[in-house]
Amino acid sequence: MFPMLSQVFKKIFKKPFTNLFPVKYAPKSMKKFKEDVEKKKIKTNPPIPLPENFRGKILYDKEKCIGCQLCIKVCPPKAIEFKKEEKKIRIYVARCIFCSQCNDICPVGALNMSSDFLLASDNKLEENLIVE
Amino acid sequence: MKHDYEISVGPIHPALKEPIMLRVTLEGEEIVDVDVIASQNHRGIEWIGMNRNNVIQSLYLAERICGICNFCHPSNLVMAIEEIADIEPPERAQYIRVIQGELERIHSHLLWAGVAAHELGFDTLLHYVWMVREKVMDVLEEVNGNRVTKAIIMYGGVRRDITERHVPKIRKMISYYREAFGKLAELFLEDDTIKKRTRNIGVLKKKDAIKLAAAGPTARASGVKKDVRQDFPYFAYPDFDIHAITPDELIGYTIGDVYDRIVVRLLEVKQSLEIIEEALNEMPSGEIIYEKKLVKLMAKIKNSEGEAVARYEAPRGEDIHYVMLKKGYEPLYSWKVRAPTYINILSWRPMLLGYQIADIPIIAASIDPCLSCTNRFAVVKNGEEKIMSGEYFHKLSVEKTRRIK
Amino acid sequence: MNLIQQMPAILIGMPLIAAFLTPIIDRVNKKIRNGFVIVVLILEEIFMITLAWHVFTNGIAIYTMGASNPSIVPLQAAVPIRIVLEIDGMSAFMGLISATVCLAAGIYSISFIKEGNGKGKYYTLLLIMLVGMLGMEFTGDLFNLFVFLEILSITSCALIAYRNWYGDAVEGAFKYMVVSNIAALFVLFAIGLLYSRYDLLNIAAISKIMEYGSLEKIALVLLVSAFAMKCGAVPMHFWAPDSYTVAPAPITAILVSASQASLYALFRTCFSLYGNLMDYHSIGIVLILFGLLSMFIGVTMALPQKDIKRLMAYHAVSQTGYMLLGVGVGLYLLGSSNFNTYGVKAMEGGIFHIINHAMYKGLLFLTAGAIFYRLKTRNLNEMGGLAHTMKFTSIFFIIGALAIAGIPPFNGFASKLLIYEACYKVNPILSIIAMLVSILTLASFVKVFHSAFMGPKLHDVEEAPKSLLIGMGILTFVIILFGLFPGWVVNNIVHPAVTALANRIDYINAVMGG
Amino acid sequence: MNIEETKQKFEEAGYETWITERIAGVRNRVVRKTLWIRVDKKKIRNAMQFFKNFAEQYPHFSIISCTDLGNVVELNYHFALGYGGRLEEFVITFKISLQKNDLRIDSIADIFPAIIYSEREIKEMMGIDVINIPDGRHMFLTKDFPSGIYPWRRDETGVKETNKLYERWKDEA
Amino acid sequence: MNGEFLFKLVLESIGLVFFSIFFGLLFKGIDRKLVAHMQSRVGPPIRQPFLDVMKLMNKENIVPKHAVKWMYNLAPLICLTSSIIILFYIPIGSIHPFLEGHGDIILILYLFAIPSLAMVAGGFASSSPFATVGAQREMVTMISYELPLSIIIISMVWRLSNIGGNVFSLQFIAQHPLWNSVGLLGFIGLLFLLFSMIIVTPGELAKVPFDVAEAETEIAGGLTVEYSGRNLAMLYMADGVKIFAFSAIIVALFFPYNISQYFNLNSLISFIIDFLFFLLKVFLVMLSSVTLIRAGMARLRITQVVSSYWFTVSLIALIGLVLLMWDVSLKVGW
Amino acid sequence: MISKAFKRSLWVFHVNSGSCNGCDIEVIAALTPRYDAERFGIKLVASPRHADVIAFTGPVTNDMADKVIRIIQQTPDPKVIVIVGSCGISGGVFHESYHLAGPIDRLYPNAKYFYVPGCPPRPEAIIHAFTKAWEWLEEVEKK
Ligand code: SF4
Ligand code: SF4
Ligand code: SF4
Ligand code: SF4
Ligand code: SF4
Ligand code: SF4
Ligand code: SF4
Ligand code: SF4
Repeated sequence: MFPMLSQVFKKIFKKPFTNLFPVKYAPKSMKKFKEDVEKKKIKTNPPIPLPENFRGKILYDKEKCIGCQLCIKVCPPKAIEFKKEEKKIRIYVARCIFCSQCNDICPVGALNMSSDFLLASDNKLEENLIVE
Repeated sequence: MKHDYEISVGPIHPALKEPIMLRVTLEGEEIVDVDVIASQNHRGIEWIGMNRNNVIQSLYLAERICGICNFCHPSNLVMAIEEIADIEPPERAQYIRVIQGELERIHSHLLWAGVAAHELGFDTLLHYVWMVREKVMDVLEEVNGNRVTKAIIMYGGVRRDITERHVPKIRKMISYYREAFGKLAELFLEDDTIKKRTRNIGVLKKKDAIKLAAAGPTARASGVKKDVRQDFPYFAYPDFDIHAITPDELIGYTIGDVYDRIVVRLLEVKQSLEIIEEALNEMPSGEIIYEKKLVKLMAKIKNSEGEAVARYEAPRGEDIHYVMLKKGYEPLYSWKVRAPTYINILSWRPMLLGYQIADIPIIAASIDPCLSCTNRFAVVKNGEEKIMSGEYFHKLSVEKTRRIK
Repeated sequence: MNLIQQMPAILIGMPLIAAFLTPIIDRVNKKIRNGFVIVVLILEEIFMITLAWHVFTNGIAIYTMGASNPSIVPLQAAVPIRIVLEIDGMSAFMGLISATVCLAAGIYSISFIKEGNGKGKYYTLLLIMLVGMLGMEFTGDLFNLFVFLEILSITSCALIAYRNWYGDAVEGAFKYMVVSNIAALFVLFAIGLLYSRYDLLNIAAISKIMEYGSLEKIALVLLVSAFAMKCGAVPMHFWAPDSYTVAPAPITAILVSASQASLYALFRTCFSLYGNLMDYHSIGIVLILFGLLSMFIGVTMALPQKDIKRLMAYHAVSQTGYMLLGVGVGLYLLGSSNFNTYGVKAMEGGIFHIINHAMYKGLLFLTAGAIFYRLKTRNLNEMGGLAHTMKFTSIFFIIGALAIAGIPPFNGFASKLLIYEACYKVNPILSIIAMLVSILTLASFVKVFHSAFMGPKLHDVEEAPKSLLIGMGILTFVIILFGLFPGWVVNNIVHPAVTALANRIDYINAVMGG
Repeated sequence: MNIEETKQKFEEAGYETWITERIAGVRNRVVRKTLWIRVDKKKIRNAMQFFKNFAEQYPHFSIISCTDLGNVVELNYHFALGYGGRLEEFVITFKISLQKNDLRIDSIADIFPAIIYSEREIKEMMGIDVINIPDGRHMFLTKDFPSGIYPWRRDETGVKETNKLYERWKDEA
Repeated sequence: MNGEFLFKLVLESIGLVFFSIFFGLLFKGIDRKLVAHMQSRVGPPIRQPFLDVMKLMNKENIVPKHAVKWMYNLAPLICLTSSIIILFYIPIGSIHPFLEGHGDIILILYLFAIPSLAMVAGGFASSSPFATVGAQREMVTMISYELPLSIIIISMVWRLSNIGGNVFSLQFIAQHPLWNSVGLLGFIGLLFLLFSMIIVTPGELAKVPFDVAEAETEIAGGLTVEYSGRNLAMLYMADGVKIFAFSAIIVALFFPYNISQYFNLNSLISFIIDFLFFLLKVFLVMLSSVTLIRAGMARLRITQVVSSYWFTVSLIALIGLVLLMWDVSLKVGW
Repeated sequence: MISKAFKRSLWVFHVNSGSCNGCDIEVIAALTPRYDAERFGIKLVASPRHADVIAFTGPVTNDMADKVIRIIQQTPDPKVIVIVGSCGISGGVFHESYHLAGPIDRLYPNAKYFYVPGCPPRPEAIIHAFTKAWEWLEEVEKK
């Protein structure tokens, strides 16, 4: 009849499935919490483990880049800008769709995907979100 | 209080995650007329693909026609272009594509099951199903580097291999779901409240399903044995013994109601598990892509000409792309996408008539509408006004804020 | 001379005289006429309260027409020879209702009834209606009862047809007339029967020597059916919606208490005339059944109505059921050992409900009238959004609706509670049905509330004029007062009425002596 | 009824037909076939009626695709037949060319009701006048869409300018 | 009435208001936490409802353009106060009800209608089509559960009246637990009544599976769609208070036992023990009649709500009544 | 004035203004047992009137532009807007189509925006955005 009822009842006594990232409940003060974390006073719970080839924020090895602009050609959202003077590129993470297509095409392997994914910000052009 | 009135469901309504509008005429609580107004979610994808993008960019664009089955649209595009440019993907790639497609089906059907439970006001089941679903999400992330968008398929093959490292994880997932299946089936199919809300609700007769060209689980739940993987196989599907699943397999008869649609989707999850397992066992070794050098690949495609129709059995039904290439023209010359929902929403009318407001969400959801692929083109004023419109709203809002201050 | 002693005569005489003066003053000045009528009605109310107070504290008041000491009935061989008014607790109680409703309706009419359509006549008739009601309630004489009943019927009829420029008004009046005449014939026939047997017309006198033979049984059936017909209980309810709907709202409000006068006559017949002579057990069951049927049929008929007054009229039928149920249970238990525990309570409930119903149903009809006054329609589908502007009217409506649905803290709750509390002892199902009907009533009024007052602003109307508001306010005041102090009301007003009804012997002795 | 028989039927009826093929599968290699049929625009209703009558199965309508080829607009009516059997299905596409100066075609919504959305779509997107269309309202475009602009066109009536707000997303502080 | 008495009255009322809001929110928090655990989640902290209310109180209070303003603003207030007033009539632990009166059990039944009515009025007043549909549904639900509810109450009262006394007083009912005085049949009958009462609860409190009036997927939250800020906070608190009050009524009707008499304790401690025991009972009732059901079932359609209440649940309650009557007649026969 | 409770009780109204559903499912995923945003007092509500946070996914199509603005206006102050996904922030793959009205923060500039880059972002990243929002609310509170 109601198979869920017994399920639900049993679940009360079971450990929740939740991954407690970053902490169990909201702290009273987020700022203080951050400070405490920095001072290592509080331990935060890690996010769910990332796989090896996770596609996070892009990494750019400026030294390696030869300015061939192939990455710009394939980038679906046109997130990459060519800096003419330097013959280098600039990538806007707020535009990037994390497809890693540019990594594949770059002839010198100057581009890579990191595992950095906590990118939320109130400024879409902040330093952290521009790779050059 | 019994006079007719109209309500619009959407474009922003909790029951329809995507913007679309159902204009429903009611008498009391009973539905007497339905009209679908689809003009809210158009992003001009076909236009972008035909005018602005090169083929590689369009691949990722196709992936974002819909984020839920983000494998079916690029696959279709790839299949069509492979046919035109005569590219033969390696065998291993074909198997990997099958596995990816079936993983996607599992995640999509489970997602749907959760949403359906939510529409029925059964949030516990939503949570339960989505909890179970995390397993396949983990596998997808493991294999593809992102939980949702796969970015895996490429003209002539796939971009990443399924390696030894992945296989045990996938096998573990399969046994996990085999175990969970019994429980899921019990929770969905034996619960009285769910039965009450879905049995004999939103019935689509077999005759209507055929006439209105319903596709996928919607058609199969009405007893139409139709599945592109069986009828018109692609990738490595001819190697597998796939049959179209109809509800009578489990319960002995077919009504064509919402309940039957649940049955079909649950059984398909099971079927997908078997396909994945077989594919893992039989996977040939070798290359995974026809041409490693992307620049060369692009050049080859650019120099091809012709047209092709590709079909794919997406989780929601048959997805079709028609593509035409012109020599030397970098974007696609012609691109037409027929997403499953596009054709399935025709079935809403016969399903909804005569039922109640309370049934709208579950009936609407029962075809698993992924409207982001269907609602496409919409308002374009003439050139100047187009640019205006954005600025115009901008101005409006600035004024409003000023007034508040 | 003691003024209190003369009060019964004044109460009946004053409006009668005023009624004849009104057309004359009407010629002189309309404003003065209005003032005159209102002053008369206010005086009536005051006198009525005084009289009632007197009766409640000192017992039955007797007034013998033309006697030197009206309080003493001259007897001749145990036969009262003059016309006797006998005001016991029940009569006083009913008198209070009539006077209050008429006062509210009178004030309400100042603006509601437009000048120029014979408003003078209107007021005359209204006053005579009051006379009819009070007369029915006060008289101790069967024939007089008949006479006042006729006066009441004829004036009501005329007032129902007052707006004769609407065709259906005449039709409603016609139906009312047919019913009234049939009822009157029945009553007259019954009186004839009794007169031929006992050569008496005085109720107390007949009662004293009554033997319960077949003739009396026929008379009983005739009287019960006639009065039941006139009070609008199922199955003789069909006239009520028609005539209630078409009459001007204040008249409808008065009609409610007029039909209660018939109810009073019914009770008087059962309790005082026949009392425990008859098979009160079965009559009790009959009343209970009538009551249940009225309750249920009334409310189910009301639910689909689109005409606001018609809907309310069906509710009047349904509410009458409660009174019948309460009093029926009392009758059923009369004389049994349970009477004092449950029977009295049931009757208190029933009787209390009479006054409550007169108040809130009167109020509801008046609010319907206020809507009609502004919108010129009674069709619910054409209304909407009135609460935006007609704030007080909607508050009055809400109070009336909550009261009729028996939601605390309004008066309907108090009387219904008494009914539930007593009826379940006879059978739990009675209380369950009664509670269910309450909820259905609520649903029906929520529907009205929604269609008339809620939603976007559809009509650009103003609040109802002051006189309408005052009229409604008077009734609302009573509703709230009774709702807040039900205990006091039951002990001081309702209980005397119940004891008066239940104690047939006292009633007889007051006239016949020792 | 397999693809060859169907092809023959149409050829006998005087239509130009051809088949394209594509191989799928790894161990079990199968040939997937598409039948193309060229139809004169005047004969569209005949062809469809003919098709529906001789097909043993109710044809599954897929979509109408539509390409602006310069002077002509090419319409492809895609159908599928033979569904329900393993490896038995094939695609049938009816090809119709319309001259740019006479963009009119008969509606076949009475023959295949599922086609209605597609007909509404080509009407609004390509500016094709679908004669006797049972419901001529816009499908994906709003009611107030300006007439004379057709997003699928490649000529001057197509969409030329685009909203540049997303191009300038960076300019803003 | 002397001044001191009045002062005490006012003080006690204020105390009770805070008490009811506090426990209403607390139990709401517990309910949410439990449901979360049932759904394999951690869920919000138990204090979450307090945070929610505090936040709502500080939010902008928007009155929609087409709303009937006075009623729109009045409705939440009435809803909250009437919910609180209910608690004035309920015995809490060994504390006598604050207000007590003749026939208060019926009074309480009707008092429960007032918050719903206020919400209906508010829903109508907001002029949103969703709220209107929600209000209509709320009315229909109310009509539906009222039948079984009245059967339950009248049955219990009827059975009690065989004992005698002021049977319509909740305090009296609480002092004479029926379980003690019935035979086996009556016991089964009472179980039936208890069961129907548990099913009536989610309807009364607008919870799944009977939350048709607020179905968010169907009508976007129904009655409350347009409310925000302070008004929403009041509706939110009223919901909590209602959960608490209704569970407390079930406790008073069916489980009025106290445990302090089994220990030999001084009055203060036994008072506290009874109070805690009362909270425990309320918690258990809430767990079984609100939390479990709401987590374990899907929402019904409005027609199914009506039919299940009018037929299934009413039938169960009637069977309970018949069994009780039978029980009495057997006892008399012996 | 923003109370202390505000930041620990964020009610979210979720709007799809033209997305591909990828982000939408991750928003829902953030509420389901694995991530369970409700433990921070974050819950989805069905009406903008109840919301403190509006979560937008997807670029704004022309058709949705007025609705988006209306929803923002319907939401009582104080409010925060979270844009989930690259395409909502900057157009993503859909950038420069004739049918997009522009980034939400340009249509309605006078609100506080938080951005969650990703296509789609992980559910944790969405929760991370809320922690940022709290931080900001704390700052505001101090002033
Ligand atoms: S990852 Fe993709 S979107 Fe991002 S910069 Fe590289 S190509 Fe462009
Ligand atoms: S493809 Fe590589 S080398 Fe070429 S511009 Fe991009 S980053 Fe530089
Ligand atoms: S949110 Fe939904 S209900 Fe509210 S206005 Fe928008 S569409 Fe209507
Ligand atoms: S998930 Fe819940 S909150 Fe979200 S839209 Fe659906 S019903 Fe509304
Ligand atoms: S509607 Fe068609 S053209 Fe537009 S994005 Fe979707 S598939 Fe592409
Ligand atoms: S076909 Fe539907 S489900 Fe599949 S990707 Fe497109 S929108 Fe999504
Ligand atoms: S794609 Fe399907 S599941 Fe997702 S929001 Fe749309 S209808 Fe719901
Ligand atoms: S950001 Fe990416 S995943 Fe999210 S809605 Fe946009 S295209 Fe889809």
